[in-house]
Amino acid sequence: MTRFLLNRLGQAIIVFLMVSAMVFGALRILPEDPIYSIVGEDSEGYTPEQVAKIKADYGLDKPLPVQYFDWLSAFVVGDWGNSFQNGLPVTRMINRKLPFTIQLALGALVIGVVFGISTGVVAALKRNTKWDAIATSSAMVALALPEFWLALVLILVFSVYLDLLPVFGSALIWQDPLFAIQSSILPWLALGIGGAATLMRQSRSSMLETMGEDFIRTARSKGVPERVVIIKHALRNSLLPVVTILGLRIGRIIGGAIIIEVMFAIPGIGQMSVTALTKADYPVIMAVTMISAMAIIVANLVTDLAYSYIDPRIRYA
Amino acid sequence: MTTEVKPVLEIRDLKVHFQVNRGIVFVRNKGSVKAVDGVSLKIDPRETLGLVGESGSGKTTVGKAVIRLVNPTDGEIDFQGERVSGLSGGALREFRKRVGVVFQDPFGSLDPRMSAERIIAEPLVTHGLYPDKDERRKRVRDLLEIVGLNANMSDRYPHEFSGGQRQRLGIARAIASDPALIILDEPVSALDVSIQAQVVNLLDELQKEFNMAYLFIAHDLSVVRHVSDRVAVMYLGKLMEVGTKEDIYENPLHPYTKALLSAVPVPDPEIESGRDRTILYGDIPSPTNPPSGCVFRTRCPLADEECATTVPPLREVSPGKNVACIKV
Amino acid sequence: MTELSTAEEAMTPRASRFNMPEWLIGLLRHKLSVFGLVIIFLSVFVALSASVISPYDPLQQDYDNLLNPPSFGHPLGTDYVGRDVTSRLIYGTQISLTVGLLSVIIAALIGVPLGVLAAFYGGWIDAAIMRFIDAKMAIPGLMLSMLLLLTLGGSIMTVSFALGFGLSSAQSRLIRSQALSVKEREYFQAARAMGVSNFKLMFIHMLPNSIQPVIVQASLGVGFAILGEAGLSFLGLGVTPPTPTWGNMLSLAFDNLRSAPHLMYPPGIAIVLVVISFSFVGDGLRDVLDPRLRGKI
Amino acid sequence: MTQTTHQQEKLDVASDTVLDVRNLSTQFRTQAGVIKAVDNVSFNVKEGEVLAIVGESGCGKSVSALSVMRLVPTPPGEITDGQVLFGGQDLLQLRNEEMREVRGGQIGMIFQEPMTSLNPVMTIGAQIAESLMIHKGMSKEAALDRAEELLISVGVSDARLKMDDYPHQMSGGQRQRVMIAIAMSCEPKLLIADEATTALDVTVQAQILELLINVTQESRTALIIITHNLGIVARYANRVNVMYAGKLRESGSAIDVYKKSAHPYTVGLLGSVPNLMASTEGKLDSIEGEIPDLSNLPSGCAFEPRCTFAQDRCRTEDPSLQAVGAEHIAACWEAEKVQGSK
Repeated sequence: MTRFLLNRLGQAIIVFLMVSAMVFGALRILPEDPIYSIVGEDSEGYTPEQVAKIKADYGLDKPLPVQYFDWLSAFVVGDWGNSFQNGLPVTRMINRKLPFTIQLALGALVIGVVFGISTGVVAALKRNTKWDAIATSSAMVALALPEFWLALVLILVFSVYLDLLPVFGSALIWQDPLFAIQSSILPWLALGIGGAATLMRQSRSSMLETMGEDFIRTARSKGVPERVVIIKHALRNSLLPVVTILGLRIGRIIGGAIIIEVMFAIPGIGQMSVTALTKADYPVIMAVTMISAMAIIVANLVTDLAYSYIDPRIRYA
Repeated sequence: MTTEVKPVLEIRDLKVHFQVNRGIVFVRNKGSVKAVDGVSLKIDPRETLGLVGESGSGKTTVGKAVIRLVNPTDGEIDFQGERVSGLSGGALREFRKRVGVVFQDPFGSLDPRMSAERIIAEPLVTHGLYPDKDERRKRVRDLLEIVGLNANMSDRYPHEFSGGQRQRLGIARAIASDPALIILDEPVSALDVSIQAQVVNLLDELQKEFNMAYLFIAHDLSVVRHVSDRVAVMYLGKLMEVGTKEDIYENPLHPYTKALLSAVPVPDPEIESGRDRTILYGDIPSPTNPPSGCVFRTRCPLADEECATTVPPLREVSPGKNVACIKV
Repeated sequence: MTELSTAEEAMTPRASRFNMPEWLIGLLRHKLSVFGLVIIFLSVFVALSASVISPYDPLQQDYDNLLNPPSFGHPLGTDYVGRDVTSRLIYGTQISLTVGLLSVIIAALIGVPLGVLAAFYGGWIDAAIMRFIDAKMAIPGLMLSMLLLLTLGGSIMTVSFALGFGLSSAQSRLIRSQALSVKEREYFQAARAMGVSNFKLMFIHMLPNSIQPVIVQASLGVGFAILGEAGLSFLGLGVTPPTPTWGNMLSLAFDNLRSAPHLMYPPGIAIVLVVISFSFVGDGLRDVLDPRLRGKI
Repeated sequence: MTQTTHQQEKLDVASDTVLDVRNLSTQFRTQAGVIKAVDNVSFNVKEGEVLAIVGESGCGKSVSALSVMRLVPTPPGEITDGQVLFGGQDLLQLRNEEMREVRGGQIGMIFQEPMTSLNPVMTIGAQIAESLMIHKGMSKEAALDRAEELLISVGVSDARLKMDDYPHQMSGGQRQRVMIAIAMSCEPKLLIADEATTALDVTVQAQILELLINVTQESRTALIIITHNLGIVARYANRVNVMYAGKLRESGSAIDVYKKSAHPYTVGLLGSVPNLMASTEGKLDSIEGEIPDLSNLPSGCAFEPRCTFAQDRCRTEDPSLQAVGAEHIAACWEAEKVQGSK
């Protein structure tokens, strides 16, 4: 088990290094010169010597591998640099903004898991009934909905027409619980429904598949009541592919969060990344990408662990 | 009759060990599976050698190593007097032309996306035989008739054939390039009893007609007795006993051979009621961790301390009859 | 072999060989797929004949008619600079469909060879390809596309490449796992034992037998790409305005949500309709191509 | 109402008859049409008896067993006719809850695939104990204790350790022992072994069969062995049912069926198996042709296209079962000729 963990950790580190090198390289071929975000739009007043000096100050004149190595060695010790735009330490910006994104992502994840798995299992058990039809077709529609259009519809209905929920403004749940929940419901729904639909479809089909397995027939041949067959024998076995999908969802949620944060004016790192990208603010872009990558890598690790918890065949392999 | 006939296939001290590695970053060698561990066999022209054994015996791996679907760890393989172990590229392809293979699973051994014609023509195309399209088509139709199928079925796809017919297709493909040897890996064990007999009969006819040698790998001892001239018994990667089929079936010497034969029930209630059954205890040990000394000793009724330390060599007890046991 | 398996086998129609008409008939029997196909053909028609059927020039501004609600002259209303929404929607179809199809083709061109190579050779080639894909997947799709677009600039081609590059990971993984199982099949071993060359092994035996789920995935991928393009346009990173796309139309609708809520419906509904059509066709294809799932969905 | 008729029927059943299947028909609705997987089949088993049902794939042997247990997947399967009399009641008339009492409680069943027939995420101990808790109302502790005894009784070494193992940690033979422990845990009156040893190696197969016979003989549990292996039938069965294309074709004592075979299919089947005990040369007496497609059976006798004894009549009229000896029946117009030819 320890060895398994070490191995996965080793893989995770390799993936992390590859991601950082890829993004770092990509950023350096951006047509947008970072000098503009350092000196502001108006660079006319600078002589070429001054520009070169500024570039040197930021280490932008060194060869690319050296720059990368400098960045990496600073990054691992927690020095993530200062934003080109406002000179603030990136870590401080992240500290302030990350909690909003986590709150958004977790809420969406919970909605996805709770709605998705429960409706999926019920649809499988009530296969070919109207409940199954309703659940399956709503999942199909939900999968075709762009998050931002769903958000638009939700805003229109709940905020503009019904005036029940606020559109803008947000708070953290431990600071202002009531307002935090009020202002988060719509973003959570907008971001969570896609996941719910995916998980619904996966858990339905995997439940159906499990119910056709030999060991389910064995359980029935033992006289196990159908309810117990489902809960004790089928559910856990059919969770395996669902867990995989769940791990993959994290990436989608983080991606979706970017748009949702922009729309609902949530001051999270998604919104920050859009500004940083348009301004070629390297340190911020690197930090945001690395945080997302780490979140995804950790999610995959957790998925693997969950897998081995659920399935003894992996645990003892 | 053993006066200097050059054997079709001669295997000397063949070893196939699979490394079991764990991990991608921190690679740890978990030891090796000795799937085949020092097997020597020879097959004469027009002869059928039956290779029997249970799961984990390595019998299938021997066949795969000959045709190089797996790479031997050690040992030599000669085909018609030429060294073929270690061949690669064009020379390997030339050797593969002269050896046919028939696999167990009639559902899995034919590419579902290819018509019968393309399946049978593939070895011809691969080896540049019958380059003329019409001649090739004629050859395919001939082959279909030879294996007892209707030549008009050539544009059908595998799923349109029954299990027995699919196995006939597999045989047609194997004999397409006029091989001197066919490796038959459990060719009938996935078939229904009544179809098995048809395929066994077909194989018998083809061997006589085309003068091929067979390496017949199977676990069904009754079928092996029927088709084989000589029989080799494997257990956990090693040969236990080799001899003519009369040697093996009428006068088995190795305790494993005896137990194996007595474990097979015969379809005759009168004989069965009078047969004594030697039931072996325990499971077949894992090939990752085979017993020391004689690999069979953990289940052997004759085993003692000596068996745990001595690896019994395969020794000739009478001409052509070899046994690997220190107790007989 | 138990007889149940024979019974199951008998349940799948003892249909003739796999060729065009048969799977097409199967697909047509699938009502939702037919619906999807109809919508897709319709939108292809709209896209191709955009210049003929659209009532106005999609870029023509009309400052007398700003943010008009639907009317006889402008069936879907006008936007904040008075452009005709109907015409913009029609022209937007071109962009969405082109980007959707192009992305999937690019995804397949990148993803399929990588997956086949990884599965066929295994070992360090497999490990290297898989870690590369892991790394790609560790960057959220939208962020990856944003990065690529900032590097490459926004045109139909670059947007398609950015989206296709993201989608290719799933294609590689899918075809790799399929190809790995083909590698274990006896017909593959038989071909190897015959001396068939590596190239033929990969492209005559491995690829055709692994491609089915990729085709299904691709038809769903068109939908994903259309959604992705809309998302990028929404953020102002897609195909550069003023070229109308469904995404940037939605972006404008968002800006005018309170004053002109009617603007959000046409592009939104168009996206949902086309995306769902592709997913219906994908599901239909899955049912037709994979008899194992027949009757289950 | 129905209860009383069942009571009367019970009188017709000999006192030591455990299971009496009458005119059972099971069909599958498929896209290719209706498949009569089991067509009007009757048979019975007595206490302590070993009945073998033999046949090739598609003959209906497994479906008849699943029908007895009412485990035929529905849809597409459906039991359309017949009675399954067991312990004085018709199992086909029972409510689902009542049927659950019978399954595992009074009839145990073992399946072919030891790899997939056990739940991969439950420990061996828990899977054995489950039956005991359901049918015997045992507490978890008591059930686990009993499970361990059962494991010992089916010859699993280190039973205590194995209790906490998962199925994938065991060999195929051990798994099949666990299946036997589960099936026998509630002292059933009948045990059905559906190709229970087909997937096992020869030497392990022999162990498992001996174990099956020993545990059932000890408690005089009736045993139905479903197999395609004619050797197993010859070694263990008292009586044999031969099935072909959904129907019972011959039934009788093992000696009668093997030595005085009255159905050409039985003759052909026996001729297809090479003899382990004697050197044979040349051709096997195989049955020509293919096993028929159940959705498209020929009219008349289903075996007619492959039969060497076939007459014109066989093409149109399907023979019913008739006596060809004491306690020996066969469905063939030419039964006498067939028996005489041996």
